[in-house]
Amino acid sequence: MEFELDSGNTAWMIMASSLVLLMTPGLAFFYGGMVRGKSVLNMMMMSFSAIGVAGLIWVLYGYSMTFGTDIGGIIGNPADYFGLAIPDSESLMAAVGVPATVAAGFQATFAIITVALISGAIADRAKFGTWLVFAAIWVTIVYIPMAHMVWGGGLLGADGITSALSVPIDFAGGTVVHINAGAAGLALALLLGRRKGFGREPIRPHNLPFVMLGAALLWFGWFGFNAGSEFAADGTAGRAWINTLVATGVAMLAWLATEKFRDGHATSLGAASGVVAGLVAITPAAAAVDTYGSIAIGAVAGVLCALAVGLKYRFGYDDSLDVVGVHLVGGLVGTVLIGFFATDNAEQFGVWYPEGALNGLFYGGGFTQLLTQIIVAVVAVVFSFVVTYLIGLALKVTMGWRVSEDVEVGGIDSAVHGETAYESIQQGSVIKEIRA
Amino acid sequence: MEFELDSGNTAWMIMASSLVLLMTPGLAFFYGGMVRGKSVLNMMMMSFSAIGVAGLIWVLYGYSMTFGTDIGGIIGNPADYFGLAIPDSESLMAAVGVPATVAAGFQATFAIITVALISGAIADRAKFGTWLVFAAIWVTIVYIPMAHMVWGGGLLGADGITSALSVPIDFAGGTVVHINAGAAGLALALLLGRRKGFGREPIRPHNLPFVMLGAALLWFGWFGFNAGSEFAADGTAGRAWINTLVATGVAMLAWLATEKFRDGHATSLGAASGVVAGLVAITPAAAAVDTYGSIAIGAVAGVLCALAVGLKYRFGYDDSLDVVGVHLVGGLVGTVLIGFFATDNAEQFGVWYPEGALNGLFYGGGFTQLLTQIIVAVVAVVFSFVVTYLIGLALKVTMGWRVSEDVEVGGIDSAVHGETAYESIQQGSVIKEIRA
Amino acid sequence: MEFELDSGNTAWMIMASSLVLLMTPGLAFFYGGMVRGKSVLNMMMMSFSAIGVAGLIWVLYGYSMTFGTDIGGIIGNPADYFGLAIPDSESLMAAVGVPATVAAGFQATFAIITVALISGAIADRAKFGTWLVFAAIWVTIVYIPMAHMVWGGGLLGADGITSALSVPIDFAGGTVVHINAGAAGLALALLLGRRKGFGREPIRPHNLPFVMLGAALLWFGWFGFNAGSEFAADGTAGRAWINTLVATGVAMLAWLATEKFRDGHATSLGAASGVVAGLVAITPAAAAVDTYGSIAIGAVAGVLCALAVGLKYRFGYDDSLDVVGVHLVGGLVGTVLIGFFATDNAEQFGVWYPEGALNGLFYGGGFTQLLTQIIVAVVAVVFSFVVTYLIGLALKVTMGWRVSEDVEVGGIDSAVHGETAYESIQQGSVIKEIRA
Amino acid sequence: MKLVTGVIQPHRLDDVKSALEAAGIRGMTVSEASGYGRQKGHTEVYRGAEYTVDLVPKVRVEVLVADEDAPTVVDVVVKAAQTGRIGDGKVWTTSLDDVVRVRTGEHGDAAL
Amino acid sequence: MKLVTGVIQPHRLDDVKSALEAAGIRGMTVSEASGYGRQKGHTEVYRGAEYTVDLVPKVRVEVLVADEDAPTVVDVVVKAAQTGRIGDGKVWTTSLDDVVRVRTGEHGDAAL
Amino acid sequence: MKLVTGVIQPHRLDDVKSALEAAGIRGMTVSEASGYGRQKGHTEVYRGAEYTVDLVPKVRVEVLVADEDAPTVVDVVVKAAQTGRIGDGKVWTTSLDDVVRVRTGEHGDAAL
Ligand SMILES: Nc1ncnc2c1ncn2[C@@H]1O[C@H](COP(=O)(O)OP(=O)(O)O)[C@@H](O)[C@H]1O
Ligand SMILES: Nc1ncnc2c1ncn2[C@@H]1O[C@H](COP(=O)(O)OP(=O)(O)O)[C@@H](O)[C@H]1O
Ligand SMILES: Nc1ncnc2c1ncn2[C@@H]1O[C@H](COP(=O)(O)OP(=O)(O)O)[C@@H](O)[C@H]1O
Repeated sequence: MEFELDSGNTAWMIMASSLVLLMTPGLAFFYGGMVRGKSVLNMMMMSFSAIGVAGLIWVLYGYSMTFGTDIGGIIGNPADYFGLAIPDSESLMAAVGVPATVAAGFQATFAIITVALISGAIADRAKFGTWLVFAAIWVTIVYIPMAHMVWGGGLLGADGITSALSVPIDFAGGTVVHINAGAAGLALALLLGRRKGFGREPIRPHNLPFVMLGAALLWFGWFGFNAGSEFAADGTAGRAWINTLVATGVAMLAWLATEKFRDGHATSLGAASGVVAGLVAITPAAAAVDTYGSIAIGAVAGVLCALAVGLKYRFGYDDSLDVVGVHLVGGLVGTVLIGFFATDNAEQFGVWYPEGALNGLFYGGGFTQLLTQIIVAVVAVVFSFVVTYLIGLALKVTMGWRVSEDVEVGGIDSAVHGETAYESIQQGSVIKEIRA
Repeated sequence: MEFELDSGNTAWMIMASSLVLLMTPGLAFFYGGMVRGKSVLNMMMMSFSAIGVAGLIWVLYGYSMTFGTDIGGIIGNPADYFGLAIPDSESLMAAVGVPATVAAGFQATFAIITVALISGAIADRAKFGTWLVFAAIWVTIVYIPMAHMVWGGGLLGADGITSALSVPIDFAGGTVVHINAGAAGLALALLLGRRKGFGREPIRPHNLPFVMLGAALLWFGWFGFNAGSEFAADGTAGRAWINTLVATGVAMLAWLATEKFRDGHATSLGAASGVVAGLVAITPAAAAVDTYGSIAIGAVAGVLCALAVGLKYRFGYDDSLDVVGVHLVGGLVGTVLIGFFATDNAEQFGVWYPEGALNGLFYGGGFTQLLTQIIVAVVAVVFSFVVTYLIGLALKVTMGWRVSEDVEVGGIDSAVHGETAYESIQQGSVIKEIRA
Repeated sequence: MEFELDSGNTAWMIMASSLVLLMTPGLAFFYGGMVRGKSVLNMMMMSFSAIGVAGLIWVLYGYSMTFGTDIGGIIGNPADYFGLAIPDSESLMAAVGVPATVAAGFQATFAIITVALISGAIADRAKFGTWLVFAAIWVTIVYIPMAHMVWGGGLLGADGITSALSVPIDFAGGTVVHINAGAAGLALALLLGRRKGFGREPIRPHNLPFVMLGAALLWFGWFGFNAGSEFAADGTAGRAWINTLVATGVAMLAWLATEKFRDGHATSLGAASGVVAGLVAITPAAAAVDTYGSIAIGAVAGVLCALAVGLKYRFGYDDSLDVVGVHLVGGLVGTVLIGFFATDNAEQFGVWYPEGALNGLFYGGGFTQLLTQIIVAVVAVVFSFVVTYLIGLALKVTMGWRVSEDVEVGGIDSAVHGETAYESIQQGSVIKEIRA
Repeated sequence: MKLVTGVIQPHRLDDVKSALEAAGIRGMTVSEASGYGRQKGHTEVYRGAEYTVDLVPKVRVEVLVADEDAPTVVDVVVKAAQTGRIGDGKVWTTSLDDVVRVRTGEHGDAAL
Repeated sequence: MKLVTGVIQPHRLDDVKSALEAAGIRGMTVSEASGYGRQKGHTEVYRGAEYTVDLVPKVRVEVLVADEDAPTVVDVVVKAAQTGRIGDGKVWTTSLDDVVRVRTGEHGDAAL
Repeated sequence: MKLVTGVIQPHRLDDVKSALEAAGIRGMTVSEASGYGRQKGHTEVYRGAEYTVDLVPKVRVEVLVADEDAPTVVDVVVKAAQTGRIGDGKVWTTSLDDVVRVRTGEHGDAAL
């Protein structure tokens, strides 16, 4: 088929790609503000480095291994488009007139942010070198297969394991990104163990405005993430945009209400957390539900995630920045609630409706879609958790994951990165050596 | 009429919507940096919560009440598009091929930022609960009617009270957003009264780089605000973009010059303030004036606003972050100066010229347009001030507006939100309770 | 020729312009975080003020002097489009359906950021007034001629001094922006001399997260800078986007590896610096190389710039924030490496290939393109350095460049701008005077 | 010479400064401190984990004075810092062996 | 009255606080400090320039006590702050002429 | 033992540190302070409201020494901190009842 460029859709997808890329530095601030001042740089470095590592892998074999010719429903053929040699006619978004380079760039940003999300589970204590190696392996054998299975025509797609039931709906990455990162975070949190003083000493955020800044950049970038997943500039992208606004706002209010009711204070950390919880939950459903559905998903996600972040204390795993409580739980909420709220009323609400999918339970579609969603979610959780645990274990016995307790107490920034985030009276007196 | 999608215009409007949404967190930093460290979180929360409250109202009845069938020239019919059920053929931007969902999203962001702007007038001392209720009521009975009157075919539109004279020009919201928020801020500042130490103790910005960051994000987002108000990606949007660059830069330099001349120092707070003053003033005129007009508007706004921020001391109202001095004054400057600089020279400058409007006084159009602009501005000030004052008064006698003086002195963040913005030696010793 | 609007390309160019404008505040944070807390505001003011000064000049005569009818291959005719009176048919981007106002706006942002970049070389010690005057003169007699020579059909363009060899390739501004700013920075660093304690006392960054924030905003904006330089939303823009992602990520990793190997620590300042080095180097080559070429350029830039930042200590010039080490060196790396990696394989990689240019040495094009690139680079360095030095010298003997040593030690923020960046116990006791 | 040290409420600093000036004391050294005592701290909650912050912000004021002025200075500081509410702080006096003015090297009362 | 001053490792502050409470001491003043001594600092590198940071974070704890309690308090602080590793810090005692409670103006032991 | 306390210009800290080392003093405690005295502060303006900031940044240096070393140390600090300009600060000496090294529990001069 001849490729015909649509400059409007292409303009939107280039911007959407830029927006999604901005999410990773945004995450660096969301996470970095939440840790103590002595480890903020390390936290941010885990996100920034993910752009380099995952980005490089993506352009070499990642894209091809995700969207190349299917191999056993698990991965695509790495050779097909190695080095991003893709004729526009074979562009993933050729149907809407978006060139191959743009399509490949958009997809790259998803791989990047997903890896970065995991780092929140291992704050303050992970060896930077081990993290870099983990990131490379994880993208290759967890993210890419998952993305292929869901979006590349694999086992979790239209003709996958649920084909007898219905077509699973994951508009922008509830399974591929959030359930995936959340389950991986849980695996690493268990493997690395708790920080000194976890659950006893206060480990408070060192800079809450940075957390707010991170949440703001994430929200802004997420419009590209969700509305961009339509691959075109149309009414459906607009619906995804609207839902990304409303579900998120409602989740923020819901989280604040939960806090006010339970703790007596509506906190800014709660607002920022609610924002992210809402964004996570609406992701898979972004264009599959109407205004009411998005309000409901936001409300449920806000309340459940606000409660879920406490689980780590109850079960004693140190998921430091709540990757599980926010991304795993939020991703499950969104993925499953699609089974209740999916609707095909495109005429009135501009929603998107994948060929062969069914309406949700509350929209007259019965239980089939719900069941489909649950199956996909469960498979995703299991796959991600198991494989990640094995990768983490292998690295634990080889490179090792934890820095020494002294380093953890003294601050990972100065020990590992040879820097401190902020100027202070404790400063070098004279330059000892200049390496030039 | 059949709806025909224009992917280019739609791409631009989706992006413009995202840009305008980013302005509200930007405002959170612009305002948050200006208050003391003990109340920065509360300041930011007022902006963030506005996204949730105004966003929810907008998608339910707000859009419909603004752009639905006119009722008495004051509001639209809430039932028409309740829940954003809008066929694309009835999209506000159908004429330029932009779907209903995108149009509704773009407009939502305007309602949000307008409410958030008001919070600057009541920094450091307002009950958070009262603010949330105020935001909901204000959007409903002040913002929506104003927006309908100006943009929804109401009393301040083409066929409104000035129809005998000329068509009022408010390209992107000088009246609806800035005069509106400014007059409302004045009403609340008077109702809430002064902070302890106002005009005597120094109440300095706690973090000026945050103020600069806020100004930068506002400027960036404002390109979506002004150029997006064209609803299309064309030369007029480009003109609005250029004017938003130039008028703003000139206003910054003008504010700095005023400070240098008067105080002996050109400050960064002045630069950031000048940026916002310029953005406010050029908003209504963005595509209605040529290069010279925008330079003039920027210069006048920079000087006048730099002088106006002092009025609160002279008259003794504690408009803490100068919503009046910057938004009311800046909004009036822009709205009125259109009467001098409006031009129809589209051929050379790509300006926009509403059917039936006239050139400004300096462009051979006589006094008619000027008079028209003044009338609209005055009506907007009065309407907004009066209704806001009544809402504020009702809340004062019911929920109450002020936190206790102890809370004000000790810091509203810790007392109201149970948080402090930055880590310090004053930290909890051990976790008292975990609510999980 | 009749102008025919392409809303898609226009949508992208309006966004790209906004993105590039955001780079200057981004730079304010990248630079501002790197200086000490007592001079961060001055550092940021140099960037912000550049928007006002360069922006104003641009809309008056700058655009016309760059893209107006050629005069001696050095400049364009200032009268042609004075005040941005440009019919769309004569739009710089008319061929791709982008209106004149949008084209002029996009180009304005380049002039602005280029001036701002220079300020990094004179941190902590320059008179603000002298800086403003310098900015105005420099844009006029250095930036504009350089831009005209390279992009306006001048001496460094297709029919310029290298016409006998090949067509020079500078896709997005390696010579016009980075070599130009880098050489200018060197000139000023030499003219202003060293800061007190340079090379002896530690002058550490006061806020590294701000440096990371700056790097993030620069990267985000740079997508508009590079992909926008295609002037259209197509596959070539996508290629520029991909290369801007990959080369940058690789440069970051390369800088970190260099540090780890040499200093034993991979620092966050190194990550941020590597990001900028990669962005600089890929700029001229953005759409002229394939995936492998961009990886190579990123790697070389990361390593060389990491080593180059030490030169100032060896040669004793105080290029405070390494404008030379990052922008001059990075710009040269990119410009010269094009001579090795330029390729015309548009079919597979969507690269752009200027009429008459040749493939690079490694792509079978021989040495001609390499030679062409080197000649252009050398001419650019010499022109920029010499003229800038003369401007700087003239200002030194007239207005003077340096603040007093007391001011430098005590902090330029409080002395020059009458502000301090952060609230502290050292605060005014009572308001002395209110100027209203 | 004596050193009079006061740990007081931050918002009283200005009044203390003015009071000292009024009493003819031309110098002092100020630093930030945190206090722990009868005065209650506040509570903070981060994602459901609640802490009591029992350290409250204080300011330390140090004044070098001639022996004979010590009682007056103590008095002045106490009066100026007093709000009558829990948390007002403490003021104490220490005897010094010697004081030197760095600039001139002067010793004793001349250094004040 | 005596003033017992301790310069200790920041992460021991909580234990010292609890220990003092256990010993019936209801107040103290805390402030941030940096120490220089046997304990090694760390190294920082910024764009190739390496610095040794030889000041290490410490916390100053000041406790006003009645003469007879001084030795016990010193003991309590030392024990609670001790990790046995270089950098644990110092504790010293000074005699005071007088202590006043700002809130009430009470002098001497009554002020504690 | 004595405690020598100096309040000096921040940018003299390094020289004082080196001078003490040269004089064989292996330890000190440093903290941030603000000074008020003859030295003028600066002016700040925020949106037209002008304040005089009369507190200027200083650094406090505390050195524990054996009685006999006190005078020398005072001398060393004064010399190293001196610029001869207003604002150089003060140095004073206090007698201590006792000093303890937390790590070992050693008392007296052994603790230094
Ligand atoms: N024993 C003590 N030693 C040192 N400082 C003390 C002591 N007791 C109180 N303080 C200081 O005095 C401040 C006020 O003491 P507090 O008991 O809260 O109220 P009050 O002094 O009015 O009874 C405390 O915050 C602390 O800084
Ligand atoms: N002579 C001194 N004067 C003042 N403070 C000192 C002195 N020596 C040590 N200190 C303080 O005690 C802290 C610990 O001292 P150090 O020599 O590092 O270990 P230790 O006391 O265990 O031998 C130092 O960081 C410093 O704050
Ligand atoms: N009476 C005092 N008590 C305590 N500190 C003082 C006193 N006088 C001066 N200082 C400290 O000494 C510093 C320098 O004093 P100043 O009068 O400014 O200059 P100089 O000491 O050179 O005459 C002040 O900033 C303050 O920190």
